[in-house]
Amino acid sequence: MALYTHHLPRWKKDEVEEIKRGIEEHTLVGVVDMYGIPASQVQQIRRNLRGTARVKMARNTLIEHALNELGGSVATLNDHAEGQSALIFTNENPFKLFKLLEKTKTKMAAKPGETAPEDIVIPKGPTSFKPGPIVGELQQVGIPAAIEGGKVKIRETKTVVKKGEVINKKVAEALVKLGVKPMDVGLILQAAYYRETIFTPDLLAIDEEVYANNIVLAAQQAFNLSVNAVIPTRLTVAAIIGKAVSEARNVGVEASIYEKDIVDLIIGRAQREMLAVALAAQGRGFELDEATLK
Amino acid sequence: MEYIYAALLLHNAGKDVTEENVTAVLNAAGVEVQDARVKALVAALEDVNIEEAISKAAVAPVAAAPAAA
Amino acid sequence: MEYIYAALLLHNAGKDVTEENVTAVLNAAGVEVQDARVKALVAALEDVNIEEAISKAAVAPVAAAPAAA
Amino acid sequence: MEYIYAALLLHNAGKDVTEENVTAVLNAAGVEVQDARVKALVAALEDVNIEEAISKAAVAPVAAAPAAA
Amino acid sequence: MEYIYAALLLHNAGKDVTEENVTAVLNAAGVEVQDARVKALVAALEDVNIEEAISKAAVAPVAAAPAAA
Amino acid sequence: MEYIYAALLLHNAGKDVTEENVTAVLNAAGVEVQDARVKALVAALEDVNIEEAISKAAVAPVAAAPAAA
Amino acid sequence: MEYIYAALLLHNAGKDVTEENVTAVLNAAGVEVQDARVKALVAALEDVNIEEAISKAAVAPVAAAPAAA
Repeated sequence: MALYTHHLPRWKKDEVEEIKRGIEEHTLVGVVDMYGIPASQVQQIRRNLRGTARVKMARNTLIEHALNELGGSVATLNDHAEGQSALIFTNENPFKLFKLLEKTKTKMAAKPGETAPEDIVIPKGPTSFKPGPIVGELQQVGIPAAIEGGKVKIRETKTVVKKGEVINKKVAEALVKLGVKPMDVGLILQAAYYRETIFTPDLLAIDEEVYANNIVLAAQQAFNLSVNAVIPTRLTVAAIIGKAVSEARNVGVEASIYEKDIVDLIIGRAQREMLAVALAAQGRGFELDEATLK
Repeated sequence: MEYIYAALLLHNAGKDVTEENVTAVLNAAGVEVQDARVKALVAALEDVNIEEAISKAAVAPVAAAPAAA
Repeated sequence: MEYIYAALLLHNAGKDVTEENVTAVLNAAGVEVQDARVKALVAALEDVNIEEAISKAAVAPVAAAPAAA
Repeated sequence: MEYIYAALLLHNAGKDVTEENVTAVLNAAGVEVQDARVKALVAALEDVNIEEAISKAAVAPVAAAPAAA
Repeated sequence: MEYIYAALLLHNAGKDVTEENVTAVLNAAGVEVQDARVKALVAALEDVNIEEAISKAAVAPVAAAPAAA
Repeated sequence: MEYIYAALLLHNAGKDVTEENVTAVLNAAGVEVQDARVKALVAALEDVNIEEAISKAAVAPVAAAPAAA
Repeated sequence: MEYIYAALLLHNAGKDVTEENVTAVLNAAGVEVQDARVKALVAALEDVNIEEAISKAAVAPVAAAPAAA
């Protein structure tokens, strides 16, 4: 397999070896997209991941070399290494890593032409600006700025850009001035190789709540099936008995079967019927006696 | 309430709720019958759909309402 | 329900709910009495506090509260 | 409730709820059978659609369960 | 539900809910008894307080909301 | 409840709920299979519309049930 | 839901919900297992209290929308 590296210069060979070691020494290797992340942010992310995951930046060609040299299923990661990729090594499972990377995302100022990831809202209230051309600049992009008490103030809360809309140059500049950082920036996991399987983001973005809800649903279904199909288990036999008893009581009351256990229920029913008819009769001029009124 | 029970008994037995029938039932139960009340009851029930009133009651009330008066 | 109405009528009238009394009331209503059901009813009521059973059920039926009259 | 359980057992098993069948079931359960109760049971069920009555939830008791015998 | 009613019948009659007794009751009802179901029922009831299950049933009537599948 | 879950799993996977299949699933889960329970399960489900039985809410015991098997 | 049923089956049988066990159960049920889904299930359930979820179901079987699993 050395086939790929024999013609590489020394430093490149070292890089490839380092990548291979990283892959071999960890249970998981992922491909992340670094596009558009400033160096300072990368440092921050590295710090946040320290002890859990290591980011290895390298040229795509070298990554490709390393993966191909290792061969086997890990080489298929190549299909996911596009653009400005880096590798990430960790011993966590891919779901944990995905979540971790979501958490390390930070906010950044928007560049002109970027798409708003959510509604960009400017809250009303005072700003730190002194009166000047800033008022006009803000007003120009639809932000209701005004001068009040020697300060620039936003008169009312305003949504400047809706989610999914492109942020134009003027708006981007205004947002920078206001210190608004609407962009989520972080490592985006494009694929992870873990235990012989490639995981893509659609598989990794799991919602525990959905699983928990499905567990509840499955348990309900099992409970229902057990009771409705009368398959007694320790967990459900009490409910099945309850159902049988309720049904027996219903039949007993409906059919007026005078048995000790339910005669009080039948009395109750008769009493309610009497009251219903009594009230109807009262509405037609029949005076009820005191006992009934009670 | 005796008067109402008498009427319900007759109704349930498929008999007409007439003054005569109500009086007979009440007498059999040893009740001292007041003719005026029997008249009032029979007149009142003439316009009442007993079946419907009963079926409303059969759908048992859910929450416990206070039965003060 | 005729039998239970008869029993409650008697109870309300302050009479004992005996087989004889129940039969008499039902007869007066023109009901063809089945002795077995009367027996069963009276037996079932033996240990039951009718007053209590009534008050438990005394949750006002759907309609409305009666205006004092 | 033994009598009612016996009736429902028979009904569920697709058998007729006759005095004879009910008595046989009760006997097998070691119950000392009272003929009058069996008769009352069978008579009461004669005009009732058991399937319908089962699901009718006519009971809906108000508060805590009564601990009748 | 035949098997359950058989168990309830026995319980109400003050008898033990054993495989033998359940089978006897079901046989008397003309049910072709499946031993496996009797065994499963008796096993499931081992740790259950039937009396409690019955009294709980008094509180919660049968009909209920459907759960989506 | 293992047996119920095995049945649900097979049903969902579009397989028949046979004794053989249920046993295979339970075995794979490391359950010591009781033939009688498997038989009882399969017999009970024979005439049941599982889809319907799953979604029709059964009344749960009032208090939180202990999750014994 | 097969994956969920498999997990609950294992849980109820007192076994660990591992990739290996889930796969074995699903295989036995004739399900064509997708490794990634099994891994996702196991990872997701790591943070889910199955016991608690089950007891929730036992208390209130309410309508719930099924989501893909």
